[in-house]
Amino acid sequence: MATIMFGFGYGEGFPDHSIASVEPVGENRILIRTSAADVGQGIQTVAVQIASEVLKLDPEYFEIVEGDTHTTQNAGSSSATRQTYFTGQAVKEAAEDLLGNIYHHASQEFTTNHPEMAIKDGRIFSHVNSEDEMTIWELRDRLADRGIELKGRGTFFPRTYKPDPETGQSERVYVGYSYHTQVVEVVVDTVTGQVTVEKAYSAIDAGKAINPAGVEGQVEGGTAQGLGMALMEEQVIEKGRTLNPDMSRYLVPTALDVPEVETVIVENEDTDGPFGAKGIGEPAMIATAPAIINAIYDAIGVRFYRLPVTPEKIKAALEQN
Amino acid sequence: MGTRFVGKKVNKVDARQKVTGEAKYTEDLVNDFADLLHIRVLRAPHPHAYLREINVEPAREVAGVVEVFTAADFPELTEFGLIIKDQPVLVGIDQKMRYLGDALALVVAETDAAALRGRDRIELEIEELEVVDNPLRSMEQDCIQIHEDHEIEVTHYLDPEMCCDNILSDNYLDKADVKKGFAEADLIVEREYQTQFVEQLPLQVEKGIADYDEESEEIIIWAASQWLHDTQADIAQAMGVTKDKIRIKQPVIGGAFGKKEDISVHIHLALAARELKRPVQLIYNREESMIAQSKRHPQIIRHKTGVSSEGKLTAWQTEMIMDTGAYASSGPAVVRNAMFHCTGPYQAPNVRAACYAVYTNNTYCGAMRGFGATQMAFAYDSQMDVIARELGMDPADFRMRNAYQPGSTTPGGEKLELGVNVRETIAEARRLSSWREGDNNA
Amino acid sequence: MENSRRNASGRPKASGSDFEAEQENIQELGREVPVGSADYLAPKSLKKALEYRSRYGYKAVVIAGGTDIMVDYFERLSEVSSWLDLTKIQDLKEIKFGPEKIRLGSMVTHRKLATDSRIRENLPLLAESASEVGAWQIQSRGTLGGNIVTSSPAGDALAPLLAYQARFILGSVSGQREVAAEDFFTGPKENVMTQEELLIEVVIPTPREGTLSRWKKVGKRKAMIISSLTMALLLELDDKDEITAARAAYGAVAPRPIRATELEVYLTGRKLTEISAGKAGELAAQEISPITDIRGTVDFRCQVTRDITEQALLGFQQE
Amino acid sequence: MEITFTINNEKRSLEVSPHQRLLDIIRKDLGLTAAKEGCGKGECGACTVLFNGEPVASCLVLAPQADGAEILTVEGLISREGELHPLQQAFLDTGAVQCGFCIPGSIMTGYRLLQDNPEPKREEVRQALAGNICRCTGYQKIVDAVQLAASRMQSGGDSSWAQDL
Repeated sequence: MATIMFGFGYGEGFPDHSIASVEPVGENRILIRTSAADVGQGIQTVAVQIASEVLKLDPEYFEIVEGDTHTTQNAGSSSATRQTYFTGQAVKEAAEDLLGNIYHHASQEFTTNHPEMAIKDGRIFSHVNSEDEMTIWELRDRLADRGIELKGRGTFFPRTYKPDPETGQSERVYVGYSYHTQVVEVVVDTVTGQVTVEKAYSAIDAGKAINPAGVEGQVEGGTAQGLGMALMEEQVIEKGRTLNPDMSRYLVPTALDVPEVETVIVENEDTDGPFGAKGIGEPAMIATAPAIINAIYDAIGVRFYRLPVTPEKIKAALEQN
Repeated sequence: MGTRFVGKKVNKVDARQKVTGEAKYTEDLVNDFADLLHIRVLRAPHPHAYLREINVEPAREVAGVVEVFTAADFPELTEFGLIIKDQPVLVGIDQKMRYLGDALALVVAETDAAALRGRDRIELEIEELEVVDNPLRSMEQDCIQIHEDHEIEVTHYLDPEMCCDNILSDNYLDKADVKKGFAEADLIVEREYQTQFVEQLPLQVEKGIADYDEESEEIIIWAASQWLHDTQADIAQAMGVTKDKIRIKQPVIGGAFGKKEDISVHIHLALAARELKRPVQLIYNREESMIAQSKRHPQIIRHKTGVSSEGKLTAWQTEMIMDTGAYASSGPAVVRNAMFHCTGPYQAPNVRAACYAVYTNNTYCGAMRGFGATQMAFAYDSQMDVIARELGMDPADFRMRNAYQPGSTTPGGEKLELGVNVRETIAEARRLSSWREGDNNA
Repeated sequence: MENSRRNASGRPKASGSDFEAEQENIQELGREVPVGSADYLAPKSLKKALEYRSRYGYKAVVIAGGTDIMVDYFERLSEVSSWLDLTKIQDLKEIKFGPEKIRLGSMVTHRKLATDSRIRENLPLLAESASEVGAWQIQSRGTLGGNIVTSSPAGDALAPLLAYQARFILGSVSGQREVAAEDFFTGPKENVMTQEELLIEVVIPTPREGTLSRWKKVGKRKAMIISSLTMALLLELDDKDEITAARAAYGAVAPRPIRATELEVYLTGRKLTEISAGKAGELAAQEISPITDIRGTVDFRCQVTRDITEQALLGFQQE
Repeated sequence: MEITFTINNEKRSLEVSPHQRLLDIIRKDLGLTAAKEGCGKGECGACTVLFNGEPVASCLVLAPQADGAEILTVEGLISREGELHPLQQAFLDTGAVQCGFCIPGSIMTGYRLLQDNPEPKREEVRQALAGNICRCTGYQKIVDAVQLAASRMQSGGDSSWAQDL
């Protein structure tokens, strides 16, 4: 077992923000502009889900601009477990800004006021007068004729504070913390020294999982990387020279090395992030290495202090006992 | 909260393109360019040496080689780096190569084979220096200084003999009174943990294409970056141009895990495209990627922990020395991230920590998933397990007894109020795994 | 036999300088390569292949499965002046089961060995070892002959071939010769083949019924892994449970695949139930001469050789 | 030299050199960029295609060796109408795709597995896919995807597949 925490965002008073915009384009599309890099973790999907939720419009309607320094604004890095929290919230605010603008301008078209209006599936309508109805894109065109751009912008810029250089003390070091506990079952083959991780159980604190399959995917992939770090991965550098610069000697786990992971997502919707979400990308992997090392101790009574714990180290330790 | 899309099963928006092969990763764009030139980088033959002479003429004679660039061609270049600008774009004459990934020359050719042949014909004269491959060696009095003009005033010495010339950054925590905490302890456990160089190993290595627009004088780069605008700033700064002249377009990214935060192909591509006014590609192979780009920092972590016989932590002291390799990259931030996580999710009323990032001649280290906190977690959660066993307590109960709750304070002195759900994760993992019965409110 | 320790495929060692040395060596041999010669030769008949082999020698790089040679020439394909591709020769892909002998063409793939039911039944050591070579992609291409001629001490097929007392048929334009597996390997990536010869066939005496065998591959990962060590253990028993023949072969624990003869002597003539498995393990560990490399230390290889041998014999005793 | 082969059910002739690999001609000459190069040494599986019906690392096949061969890549799994193969759809529906770089290779191996074994157990899927390294997913959802596709294909499913999960 291991329990870990992770403070996400850059923290320590370092300026940290994300800017996004959301606008109707073409015939029936909504374009989300963000420079957040989707390295596979799924920030684009998260952004679409959030904007969908706010605008009550199916994800099919959305597209995301291709990352480009000249057509997007700073979203910060896809690192520090920050994109769901930062860009997610920036997109949420942008979508809300667009929604506000839609209500504002449509209410003028309908000569009614917001509480009497609603939006669904791209249509804006009035509860008072059923003839008052138009699509977001029709509204956009009407406004364009008057030189008004229909668009929403959002910036999320939560603060942290620089710690004292001598003591490291600060009233807020990170924007938030995620937690993860993982239990693993291992079998140690005392003949070959090989450790098999048979099963992993994870409870991860996500605040709110915007995309539950995505959270599971992070935990499963994180477990594989943590397993690699615990048991097999090491770039061997001697006198500055790498001795294993290829994938037959630098070993990452294959499908046969990785356990099935059972994940439960703890959701308390208790952050300033979008819908109460926290970041989980890094905390998803961190618990695995210590969990495996602790489980090996449980299995054979040997404590390992240096990673990775290769079959050779297991065998040498068993030989000593 | 009643939601329609958030928290629901929604297929990933980019997945369809990825299962059909339509998704365009950098290398998939090469077919879009006619007469694309190929770059190969000549890298340092020795991890620590002065470059005394370089003769690129034999490379120029290779059929198909268009141009060979060295530092002499770009006197305006300055160093780059994510936090501290300490990494040369190209090592010049009488300058130092500090690890095997340092670039000495760029060979640009009509074909990749010609670029390779050209690269292998470049002649060098170097003056070899001591290779420092261990941070502990790096901190010895008689050790050579790796960055000649690096200066630092270290506040606290781990031992009076410690030499600071190669220390990149020193960092400290001091919460409440750690001495008092140890005095109150019934048991004190001291252990040293060590972690290794880990390679992020995204399936896609570093690759890029660049083109030059003569009219706007804009250099357009297609290459993966985890932070477009920061990469743009780093390139522009090193080249001495304004940011608007560097335009990066983000292709689909084949994994990153921290490895694509640093500059890799970008500046070399930009220089070649601008000088030759032709589109160029630079595609690393796996070996080059592993040697030239960042690693996870190896850390030596010493934890000293005081605990009462009831199983409550009273004091926690951490010393950590981290090998940052030849260049700073994210090192100054990684070391701090590790430090602020030194007790993990456990309430320690008294904490002290001293953490150092140290230069060596190893491949430089940078960002990787967990950013220092991964190594630290191995150490603190092993430490918790060691203590639980010594106390004869169930490890889950022991964790539960010390886990944060609202109102707890972190080593950084931050009072936790929102979203302190660690106890719930312990209880849930315990339930899920049918862990031995225990006290979930311990 | 001039130049007999040279690898038959003419592959260079890892560094470029070895390759150059090899090129020079070829010129010394004075074998003229015809101007305008084809750079890719893919004969359909063995006869033609042997002719090419005779004409080009090491100048033509032989491809069996390509799973090793293509790695050796990564980013340097353009340095190869000609290739001799054996994959189009159907005759070399055949498997023939006779009452006395099983004959395997050198171009039989690992995949074929791993999945063919008669191989699995008759030569389980070979089938199991083939199923653990790399992964499916490698097994589809990699061949038995390639594994043999590459002669890496870690080659997965090699210990089983020694245990089965396989004999290799080497052919050249001037005829054929037969070499016992044990005599074929001379060192790491070295064997007795000349640059005139190609490996044609592997001949294995059909194992008797009641033969017990145990294959074990130990590596640092569960798939896609070059072995840290391999073991192929084979016992022939009579109806009184007495061991009439024992062959214990090991890979990656010496410069070439080896048989642990002292262990075999100890086992032979004893009743299976009377053997001390622990002693057998110790004997095996004494006979190997491993090195420390990225795939394992000397200590690890000795300890594991000892323990897998012991485990295998305990397993036999329980059966 | 000129070679002729069939790729994705289409007969093609191509001028190739023995300095090229099968992967090079698929990606460059034919512009089919689904198969990826992750290592160039047969160590990662990202370049997996079916070659005469078997999964191979196309970085380890010399281009001229493709003469007369039958090749299938992920591009060839999509129907003429642009409909995804059930296995591709299953990768979408299980969330098996993260960065996606290994996915075309994994799909090809999975596709070949289902030909031999229409109802593979999880362990059998893992065994088959052991040569396709994925650094993102931890393989679990990839195994899910292969099994989901298997069950949909067994039940002779229809377009409502996408709703099953």
